[in-house]
Amino acid sequence: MRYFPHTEEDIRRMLETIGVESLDALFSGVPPDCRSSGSMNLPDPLCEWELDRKMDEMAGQNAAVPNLTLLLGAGRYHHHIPSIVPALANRSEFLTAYTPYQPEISQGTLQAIYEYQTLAARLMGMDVVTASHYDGATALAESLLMAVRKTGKSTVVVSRAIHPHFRQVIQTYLKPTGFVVVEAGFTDEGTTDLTGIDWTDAAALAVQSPNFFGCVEPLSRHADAAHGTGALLVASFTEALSLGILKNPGSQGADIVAGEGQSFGLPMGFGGPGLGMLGARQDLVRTLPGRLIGKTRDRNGNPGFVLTLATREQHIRREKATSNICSNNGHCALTAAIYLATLGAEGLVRMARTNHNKAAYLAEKLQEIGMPLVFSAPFFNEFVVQAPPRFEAVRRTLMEKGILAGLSIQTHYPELDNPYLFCATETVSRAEIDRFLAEVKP
Amino acid sequence: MRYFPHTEEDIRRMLETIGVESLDALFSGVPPDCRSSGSMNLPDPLCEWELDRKMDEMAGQNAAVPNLTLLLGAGRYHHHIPSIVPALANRSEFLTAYTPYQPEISQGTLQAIYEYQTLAARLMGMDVVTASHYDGATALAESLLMAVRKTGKSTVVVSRAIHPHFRQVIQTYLKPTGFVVVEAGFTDEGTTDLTGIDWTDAAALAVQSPNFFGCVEPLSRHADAAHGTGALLVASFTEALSLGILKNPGSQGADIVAGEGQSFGLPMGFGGPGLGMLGARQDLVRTLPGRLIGKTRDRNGNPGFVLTLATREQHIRREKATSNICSNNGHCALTAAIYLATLGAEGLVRMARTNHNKAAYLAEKLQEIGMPLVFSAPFFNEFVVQAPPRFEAVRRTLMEKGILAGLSIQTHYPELDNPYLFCATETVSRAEIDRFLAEVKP
Amino acid sequence: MSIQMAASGLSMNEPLLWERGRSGRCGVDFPEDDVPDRMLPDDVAASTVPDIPALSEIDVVRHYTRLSTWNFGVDTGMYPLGSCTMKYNPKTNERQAGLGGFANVHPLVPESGCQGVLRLMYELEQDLCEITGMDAASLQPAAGAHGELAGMLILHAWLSQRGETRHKIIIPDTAHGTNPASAALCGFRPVAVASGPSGILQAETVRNVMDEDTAGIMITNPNTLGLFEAELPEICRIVHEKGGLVYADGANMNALMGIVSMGCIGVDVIHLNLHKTFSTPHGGGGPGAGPVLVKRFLEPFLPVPRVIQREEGGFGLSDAYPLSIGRMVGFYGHFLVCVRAYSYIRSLGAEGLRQASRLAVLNANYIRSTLKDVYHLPFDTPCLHECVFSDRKLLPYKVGTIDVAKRLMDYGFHPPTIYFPLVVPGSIMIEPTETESLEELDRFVEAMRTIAEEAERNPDMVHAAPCRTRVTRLDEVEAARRPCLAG
Amino acid sequence: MSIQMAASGLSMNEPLLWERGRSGRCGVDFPEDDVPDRMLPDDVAASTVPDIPALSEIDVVRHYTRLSTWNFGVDTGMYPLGSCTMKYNPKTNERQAGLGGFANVHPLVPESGCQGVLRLMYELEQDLCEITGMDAASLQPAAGAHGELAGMLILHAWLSQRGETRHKIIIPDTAHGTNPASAALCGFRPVAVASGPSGILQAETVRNVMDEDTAGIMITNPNTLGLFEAELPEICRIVHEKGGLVYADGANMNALMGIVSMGCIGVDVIHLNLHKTFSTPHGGGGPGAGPVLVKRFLEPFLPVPRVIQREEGGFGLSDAYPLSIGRMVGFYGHFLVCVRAYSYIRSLGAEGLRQASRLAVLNANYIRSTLKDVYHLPFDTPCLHECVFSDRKLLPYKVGTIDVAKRLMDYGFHPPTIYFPLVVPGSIMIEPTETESLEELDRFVEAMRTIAEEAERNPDMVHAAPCRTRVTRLDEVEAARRPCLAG
Ligand SMILES: Cc1ncc(COP(=O)(O)O)c(C=O)c1O
Ligand SMILES: Cc1ncc(COP(=O)(O)O)c(C=O)c1O
Repeated sequence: MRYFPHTEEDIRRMLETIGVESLDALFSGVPPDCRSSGSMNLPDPLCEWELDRKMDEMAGQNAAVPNLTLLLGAGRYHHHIPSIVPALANRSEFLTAYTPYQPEISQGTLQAIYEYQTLAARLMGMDVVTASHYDGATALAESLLMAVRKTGKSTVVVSRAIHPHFRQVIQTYLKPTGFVVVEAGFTDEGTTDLTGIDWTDAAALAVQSPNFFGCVEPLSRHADAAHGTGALLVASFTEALSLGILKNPGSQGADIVAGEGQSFGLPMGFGGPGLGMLGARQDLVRTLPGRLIGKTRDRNGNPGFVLTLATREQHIRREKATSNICSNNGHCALTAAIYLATLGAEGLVRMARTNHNKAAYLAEKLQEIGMPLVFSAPFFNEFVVQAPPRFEAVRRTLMEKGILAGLSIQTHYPELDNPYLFCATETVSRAEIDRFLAEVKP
Repeated sequence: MRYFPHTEEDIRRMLETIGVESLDALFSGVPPDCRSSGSMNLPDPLCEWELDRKMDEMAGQNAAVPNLTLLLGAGRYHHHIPSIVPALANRSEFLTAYTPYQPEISQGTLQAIYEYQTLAARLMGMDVVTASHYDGATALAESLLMAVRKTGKSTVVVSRAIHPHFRQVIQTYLKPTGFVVVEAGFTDEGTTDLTGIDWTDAAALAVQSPNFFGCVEPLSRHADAAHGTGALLVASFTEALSLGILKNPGSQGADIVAGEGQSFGLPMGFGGPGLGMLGARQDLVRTLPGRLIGKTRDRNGNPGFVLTLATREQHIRREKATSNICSNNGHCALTAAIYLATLGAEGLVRMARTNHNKAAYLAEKLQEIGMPLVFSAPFFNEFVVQAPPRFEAVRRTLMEKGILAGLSIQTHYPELDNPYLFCATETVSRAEIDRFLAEVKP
Repeated sequence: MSIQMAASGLSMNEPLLWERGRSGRCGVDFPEDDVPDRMLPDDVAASTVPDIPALSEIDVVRHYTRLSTWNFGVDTGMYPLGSCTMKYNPKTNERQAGLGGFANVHPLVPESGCQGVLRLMYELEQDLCEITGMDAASLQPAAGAHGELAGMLILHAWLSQRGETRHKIIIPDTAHGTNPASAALCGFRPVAVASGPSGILQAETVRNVMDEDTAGIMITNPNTLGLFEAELPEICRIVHEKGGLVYADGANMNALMGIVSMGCIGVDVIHLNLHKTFSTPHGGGGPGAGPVLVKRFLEPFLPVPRVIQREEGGFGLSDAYPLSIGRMVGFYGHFLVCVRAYSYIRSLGAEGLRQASRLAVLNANYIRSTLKDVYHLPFDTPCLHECVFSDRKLLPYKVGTIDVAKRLMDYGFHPPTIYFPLVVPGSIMIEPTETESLEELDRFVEAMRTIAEEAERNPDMVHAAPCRTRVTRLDEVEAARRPCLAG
Repeated sequence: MSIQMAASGLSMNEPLLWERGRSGRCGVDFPEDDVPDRMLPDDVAASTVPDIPALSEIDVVRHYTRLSTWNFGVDTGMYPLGSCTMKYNPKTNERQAGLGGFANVHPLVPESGCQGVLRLMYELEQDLCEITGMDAASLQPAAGAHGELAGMLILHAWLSQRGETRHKIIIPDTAHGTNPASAALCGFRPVAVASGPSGILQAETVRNVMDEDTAGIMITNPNTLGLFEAELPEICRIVHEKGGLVYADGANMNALMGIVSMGCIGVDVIHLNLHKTFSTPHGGGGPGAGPVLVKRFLEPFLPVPRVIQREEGGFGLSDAYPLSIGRMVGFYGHFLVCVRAYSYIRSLGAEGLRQASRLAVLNANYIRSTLKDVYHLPFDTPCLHECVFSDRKLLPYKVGTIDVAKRLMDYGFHPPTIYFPLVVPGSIMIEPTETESLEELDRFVEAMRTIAEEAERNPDMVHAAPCRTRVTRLDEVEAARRPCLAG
């Protein structure tokens, strides 16, 4: 096996040095009744070219962009990934390193993630952003636990306009410890409706903006409402690119921001890995879950970076830690930083604006052919339309023509009438949109 | 444009420093009558995702492995390229460096090419191998010029069993200076026939082994014949992998070896770039064309490597240089070295043997269905069969089924009867061969 | 001393990203607009441009290329970080994960459009079951700790379904910090138990604390001392008898593939770290993947959606598991990490995986044998995948574990894990993995022996280490005292 | 002095490949044989195994990863190697060249199976014609020197076809060494002519030597002093009048894209260096590509096979050019290099290419302007893509060009081209290219100025340079005296 450097002779010499007879004898600490009897039942090993062929074949069984025209987002977005992004992120010094426990030989990762923390903090309008979390959903769930810890209260108000999967993850995290999740509905405009909410013991209000319907939430108003009751405002997002042109959540009063950064240079990858972006105001730093990188100096006074504030973490505090998280999605954070550096301020704005324009075009044209917008609030690159009954059948046939357009969100929102969530990004051309429209035009 | 770092402000400041008014004013040294009038007529620029799409489309218009089952060689061979080979060769420190003129910051390239020279010399049985040449054909042509220079004679004897393209390149190189090319035919066994050759003023005999028919040449005998007349034996090859199991050319008396190294980890790439491997006996070193890397020491006595024996080269000797070559195919040599290091002795032998076995199987089976071998000499992974008249029609239909099998060599060898050159490498499975056979079985 | 120090070479300087930026630059080009410009209303649109530095493409390339050279990875050299299984990360795995047909698949594509993806997930689950001796798996957990959390949630849900509430969980003192933290997230109070004199947990100890208010035990096997928990079968019986469950932290599975079937010896739930045992790159801090595996009776509690084989053929995703703990992540886990692990398992096969474990154990024991005369070995028994020394013999010279670690850098090695496990003061936890060659081990041993000598003869030199790196020791205290977490 | 030296950092040692090898290792795995084993006869089969070192996969990975870190590339930092146009090599080009549909195409696939390839080649030829103002092109030449050879062969063939034999060719003294060497390969005897006092060739000089035994002139434009050959139109007239042809070495085309049409000013044949002007990576010594382009009347002489557009649509390859100089390479040239150049041209378009040239010239003049007070500038006129200084002002301190070059490394820069062109003693030839930013240029200028000061104040320090690199100056004399060319 090409990954093993041991020659027969090496093994013999090593066993001799150790003073055992055979490889099997190394396992003398394993009682006989714990040993496996037979050998594992796994497919025969493949040499590299057989493996390539097998994987090509399996990969070929999936509908993937660019062969697919994608007018669908809902938590994963198809954005162009500049070729330099993976080329740099995959430099083996970055890719094959562990968490930077030894700063003297990890300054590459450390500076890069410190830069990520900084860029992310600026975009989200936060003081501090962690070195990453698993994904937007788990970041959001953990940020609610943070709010609970910080406020000492035990209820969280969660908008129904948050991505349904995110809400499910919140349930998973909060259920066993008995924290209560109160759901808030949404208005005709498509944003979170706080009327009639019972704020008793509310630690936080969680909203997403742009929300699952694509609508931009009035965060300032939500902040006022939450703060008025002593709750924190936790703002989430699934489409990080929107941070390029929307008012940032921090500037509108969010206390914690927890969202998904996949749009920043990560492939959709059937949903993972993504990037959990988690930031907070300065006074919440010591309740943040996960790793933080800080600036310091070496013995010669040269600047350098280290993992810091470890006393929040599990390896020091064990069950009293702010979270159990250990490995995070650091490489995804590195990737996001490279992506942001590549776009720069101007590129980010232009990219965001292009996304908005494409989506606006699609929305206008759908409206023209009888699929009206369901909500009236401004949207970024996603929106919900009410489709005619026959649309589902057409949509299915489109898959064969290489178009995946819209997602029915009926099951999640039974009160809406045949609602479909659409998305358009910079990668889809007007010609492609028009081709799709021609297919669905009645 | 993302490749230009100049802001408007930068340009202004720089022009000011230089003391000119505008960018156009920088071209004051270009007389007005030399300036282009209009702008160039080129397609509009594409952003990266448009470019990706365009290139995907153009790439998609070609029949490429692994979608194609390839039973064809004739100078380019489909071998598996281990994933580590491009991953390492494309490390940007290797890829974006120039020729290592400044050894103190080029030791990576220098040691790697020194190692290539060493491995190649061992494989070819030569004392010295150059840092690379453009490809096998040009290496062969230049080695004949070497022989002419060394011997002071002006005729070269060239086997007709050498790849026709290689012979054409020899013509191109030798024609203008009036050197005479005498062609030698081939025997029924399929190897070079030296009977009746006029050796007057012969500087060299050039043969290829395995030759264009796939047959292994009796190099020792050819060496005796050449040396007997004072000519040098120049041995060529197009399938470098054969060096893994065949007696090496040096051990059989070759004075110069000049062949193609594409099989060592380079993609077929529609024929280029490849790797010209060019080696010689020690006494011919100073007549070698192209770059050589040698071992030396630094001021602290540490070992290191430098470009050496530059006095043979054009930048020192100008018109008296041993060649005009400057940039060579260094990155291809690096790639070949990585490939060889990956295989190692045992892997190389196994790889070569697997190739031979696949080809032998194909040959046996073709024979069974009425396509006899044309030649009787041993072959490596290529061979010529006589096909029935209807084969060409079948072969065409096979292309649609994703099989490219055999090459008609009739035009190059009108004296043969419907001859087809076949090849099989390690990447083709028995099942694929059988599928092909089933298609062509009468 | 034959060991040579690493050399020092040119190391490029590189400022912070925003010190490089210059307004007017951009590393991406845009096509001409093909749709009309539509402004967002002022009340939602930002009035200023975000403060992101502007660079040209080459600036970005140089910035990150230079930063990368300040790092040390497995590709750079031996990385014997204990408990982290820093084995070679095969390049072929990267090729497979980079295939467009995997990387560019939307997670909400209809089932017909992701059969290859689902098949891979399904087969990987099966493979992992086979390797651990468990019955069912979920690939959702995003890392080891997340797998632990999934496991704890499963314990919790199983108890709830039985109408039980238990408040405690037994966790040995050798456990990784994530274990108590994960348990705490589910409201379990960890009961720390001490391992016995030979470094393993004694059944007796468990018997003494296991009761009806205890949900079960979380036990790492092999444990973080690199030792097999030989009394685990008995421990399982004890825990089961009291109505508890046994959770195994399988992060150290690299010692036992094909050797021990965790399922057969009584484990009910286990998680694996694909980024350790199954060779996926750690990426300087993740993403990893921490699949959770269970015995049949716990299958209903696994996270949803689950990958299922449809009766009519093909694969699907199903939410129809009412007892499920729910969803652990936004979609289905770190699929692209799973592709790499699948690629690894398919490349090795059963015999290859078993051999990986045997050689990993061989390497660890070789280091144990060749260093134990100069470094204190708290538990002098054959180890499995790693061996744990301490700095006790160096303390007379005022040289500690941290100094040894830093000095190793000068010899071109990544340091081992230090000061963990906590049960060994000044621990030096060395996990070479199977992909290190004998020569590399010998060089490492030589470096360690040299450092021990240096500690005696020239402790100041060791205190001053590292001297070859571009920065010297960094002030971590200051960093924590006055945190500067953003520029 | 504000300029900071580069740092020194950890640089891993790495032995020669064969010192790493150990019989029994192998970096590749094989499938089970699915066909019978067939031995080759003893008289052709080697009786021993080739002497190639055996390594496991990780050994190979570490060997080359470490070696790579001893190198300096454009991605590492500024690489102002004159005459080499070391501009940024876009990563997107690598993506395109790596596409299976290009990389894995056999060169003898039937035309129907390579339409994308042929279209790319055809369009690239057209683009290059447009950029140079020529009429027809061949992508076959494998590098710049090979393009020159193709050009010389075309001159030779054209003369032959007219029944002429001419023995001489005019080559200015500023020419790159490849020019006389290429001419010599075709049997032409170079007649060296001196450039005039302002660094360009005077028409008068050509008039004096051009005769009926002279095939023409080989002239580099802009020349290697970075100057436009302003008298070229007149020179062309003179050469043409005497029945000769004008060959332009277009390796420096990066100065003139969209600015000067070489065809319009009288050039008959030109070659381009795709690995310079068109951003393809140099790879530490190639592969490059040196397409040759000609005026219509010389088209019949271009190398075969040629890419043609078929009347019935689609593209093909044709050998039907009886006057052709023949084949230059085994197949059709460095196709995968052509893919990169095509990708570059399509990314920039006409305006982008023109801007590249303008900015390249801007950068060179900026360096010229900011250094000329401290370094001797032999030709103090505005330059094009590069500027040439000399060490004259440093000689009083016994500091020469070589010392400046080596000292630049300590400041983190690749040195410029040195001691070329030959017409300037101790020349320092600086070609920044358009992809260097103002800040980078400023740092470079600062480093150069600092070195000039150091030369005066502390020449020993400059003589001792480089001090940051892992090796110091290497003994090239010894290397040549006792060549050790294989291990
Ligand atoms: C024994 C053990 N368990 C759990 C973990 C946590 O794994 P992760 O970092 O993937 O969350 C680790 C990681 O260091 C570990 O060593
Ligand atoms: C002016 C000039 N002409 C020709 C060449 C030769 O090009 P190549 O190295 O590609 O053969 C060079 C390369 O340095 C050059 O600078």
